[in-house]
Amino acid sequence: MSIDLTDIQLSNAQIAWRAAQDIEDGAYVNLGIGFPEMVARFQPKGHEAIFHTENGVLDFGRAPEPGQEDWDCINAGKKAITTRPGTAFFHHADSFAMVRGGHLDVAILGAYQVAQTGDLANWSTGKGGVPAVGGAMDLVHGAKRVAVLTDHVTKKGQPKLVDKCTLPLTGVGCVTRVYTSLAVIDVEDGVFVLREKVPGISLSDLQSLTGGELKEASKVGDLICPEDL
Amino acid sequence: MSIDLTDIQLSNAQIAWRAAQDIEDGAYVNLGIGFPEMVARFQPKGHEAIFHTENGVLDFGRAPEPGQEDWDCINAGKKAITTRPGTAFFHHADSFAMVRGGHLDVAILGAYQVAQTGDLANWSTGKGGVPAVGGAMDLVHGAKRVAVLTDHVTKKGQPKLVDKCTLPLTGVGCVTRVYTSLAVIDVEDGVFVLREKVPGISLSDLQSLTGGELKEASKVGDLICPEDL
Amino acid sequence: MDKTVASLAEAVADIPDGATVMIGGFGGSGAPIELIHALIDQGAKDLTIINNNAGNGHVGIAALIEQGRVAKMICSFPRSADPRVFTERYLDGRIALELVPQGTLAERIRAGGAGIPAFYTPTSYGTELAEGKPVETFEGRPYVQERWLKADFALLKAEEADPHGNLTYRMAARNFNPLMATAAATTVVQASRIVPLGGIDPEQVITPGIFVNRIVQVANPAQEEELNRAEAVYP
Amino acid sequence: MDKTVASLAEAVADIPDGATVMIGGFGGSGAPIELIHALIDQGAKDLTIINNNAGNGHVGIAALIEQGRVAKMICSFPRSADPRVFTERYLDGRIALELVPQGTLAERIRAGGAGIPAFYTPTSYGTELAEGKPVETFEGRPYVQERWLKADFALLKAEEADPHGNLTYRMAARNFNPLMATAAATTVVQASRIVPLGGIDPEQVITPGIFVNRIVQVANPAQEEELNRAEAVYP
Repeated sequence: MSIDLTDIQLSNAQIAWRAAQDIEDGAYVNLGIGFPEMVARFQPKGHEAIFHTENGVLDFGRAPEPGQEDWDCINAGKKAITTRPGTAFFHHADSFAMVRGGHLDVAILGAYQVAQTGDLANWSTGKGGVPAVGGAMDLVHGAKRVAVLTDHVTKKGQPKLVDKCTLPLTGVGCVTRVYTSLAVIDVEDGVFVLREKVPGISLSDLQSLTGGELKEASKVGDLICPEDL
Repeated sequence: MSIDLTDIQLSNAQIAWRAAQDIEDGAYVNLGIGFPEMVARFQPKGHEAIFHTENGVLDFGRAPEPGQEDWDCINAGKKAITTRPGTAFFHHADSFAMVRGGHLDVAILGAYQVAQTGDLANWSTGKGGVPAVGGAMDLVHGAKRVAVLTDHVTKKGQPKLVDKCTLPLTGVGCVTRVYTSLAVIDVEDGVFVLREKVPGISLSDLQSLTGGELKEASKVGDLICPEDL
Repeated sequence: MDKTVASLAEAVADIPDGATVMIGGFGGSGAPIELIHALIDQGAKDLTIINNNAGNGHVGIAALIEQGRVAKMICSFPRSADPRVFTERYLDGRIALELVPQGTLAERIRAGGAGIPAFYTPTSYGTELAEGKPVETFEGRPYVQERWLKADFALLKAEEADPHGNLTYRMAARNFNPLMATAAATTVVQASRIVPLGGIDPEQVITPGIFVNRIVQVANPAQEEELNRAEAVYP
Repeated sequence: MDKTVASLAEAVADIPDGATVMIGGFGGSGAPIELIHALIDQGAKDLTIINNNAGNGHVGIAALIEQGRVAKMICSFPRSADPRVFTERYLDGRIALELVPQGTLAERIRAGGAGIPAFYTPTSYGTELAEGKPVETFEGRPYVQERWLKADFALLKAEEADPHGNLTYRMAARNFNPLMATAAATTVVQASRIVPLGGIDPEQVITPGIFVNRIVQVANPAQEEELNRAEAVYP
């Protein structure tokens, strides 16, 4: 596990860019707090996704300029957002009716661990402290497609894609695609299926960094992202 | 049962008038389709109830003049109503959240039969035909107080206040007060308690026209209504 | 993204035989008469229709029933000023009826749209409409378990729509329309006015566009009540 | 009928020790800071507070907790920019926490207001937050049974109110406020503007007055986010 990933792994922005390429024009999308929020910046030309935030805003605009914030107009991460033509406000029960009722096309979340069964752990390190779940457990069982953005391994080099999650679960069998710093991997019938990998890593090295079985798709593409991200 | 009630029984308008006297100022009230709708006309001076209709209007105004109807502005009986300062529109789920959630102070309905247990039968004669229930089953289990307006006996002279309903039930143990053409009767602990009766009928005659036990309240008042209704 | 379609015919073109279709409205208020008539013209049959009522006179849902295209009605109140079309077929056994209390009907549709497969309600407890349904006691009071209701299509009437499908309604014409928008796989809306994106204040959107698939403009929609007073018959 | 009361103190005067109190807002957006501070001044203790969060900095809910007045929080996300007040007390065992997924929290409150004692949701199935809850399978998929949530009081923030209690909200400050309005025995609202009856278009009422008991005007309400950026402390 002492492979040096420094020069080959993708940045968070690059992972977000790759995930953005799969979002269809007109899709309704919820982006998790933090790193997944970057996906909004990288929509392919001519594509326009519509973003939902749990606290009751659909089709919102970009962040305001510093100093221009209106703190009644925020997203689920409590960051200031703006309205744009098409924006709608609604209450929390209507917002989660959208989520739970299967009306979102894609939810993109971060992860501590993803299992080859599609189980996700992303809300608790299980170490004590103050537990906080927010809307993650609703999103993973609501959106038509649940994708995860994550480093391929932890800071200590441990696999984040595992055969079975050891951390407290957010949801069971919910993740369908994982965008990592090294690969694009689908969860299918209880195994990880490798769709794309960064060119600088061998298959065997990638497997060694992945808990659980990594099956090759019939064609494994090169995962190439713009370098200036 | 061959008592001639012609000269002593109250008119529908008088029954509605009597029921209206018990509605507190500021009460939220739902009036059933037909005869109960008349209650709105007879609010005591200085009292202003707020009326709810199942199809999504609160605090509506009077019927428009003939020819002035807007058929998008109707009540549950599909009669034209009007807005007034304070009116609110909302959808059917919010409307029945008001009903089922216990937010109405009073619901006033018609009846085929009321049992001494508070059971109500008012939606089906059980004879075949096309059954239709509307919002009655929701109203009887939602409002804080469920009152019934009814003739004391059927057109054939049979009691409508009974020990046990023989017609299909609308709700179980839900009615708390009955305003009849002859009396005001509460349902308490499984018996009918006589609060008021029209002066022209004896207690024994009233009992003979009532199925189920009719217990006298400690003080039985005279049921006297304006004569010009 | 523009959800506008050019014609009523296009809006309902893919509704198949056997489909379950929610139709907005309470009586004539909020009833999408033009979409219903387009569905009559389109020809789909063996439909299950979900509406509060079961048609009035010889237009709208009554006309759809009269054309023999409805296998089953799910409604709370199959009665109206002129309910003959439904009544005759129901008494002949030519159309099925699932009778649902009005608040339960509204809540089942909301549940369908909100991903809630079942819920408990006090409504109908102890009555024949609760027969066969699970009963559970919470805090000492008995409740009936009811299931969600979903549809293949919803046909709705709105006042304003923007190209993303944000909607407003007109007065009590709101009724079941916003609920049904959430509970159908494909939601089709006739709007009296299609306004540009941004033409509806974000605070005043009643149905957010996420629930809407197609919009067609019907600038001066018919009012069922007025059609019936004029003794209209469709087709 | 006029539901207006003259002062914040009067609005919260009868909240007893041990009460369950829903407080609107998501973070600082829609948080009724002035009502919360009035509750601090009023003195009630052993409170159970229902809010999405558990306070930020040293104002609002955080200040209520810091004054030792909260026995239990029911929330989805007890974390914020500065969560120290809650965190320290929680880790010391001085305050209890019922953690509820955000959508389930919203739906439980709606259910409380709508007379639905229990419902099924896919959320939390297979996780530790579902432990001990009934599970039932519908259409081949497992769901967790959740119960309604009600309160003795709700403290809410609105934009406009009329004397009957019809309310509007401001942008995303809507969040939990309209739900909590329905689920409390006594709903107390601070509004930035009290307008005459008829001052709110019937189409634009978000919370109909039937759900509201008391209104108090707070013309220029504090924004929690700005108080915290200024490192404000209450009292």
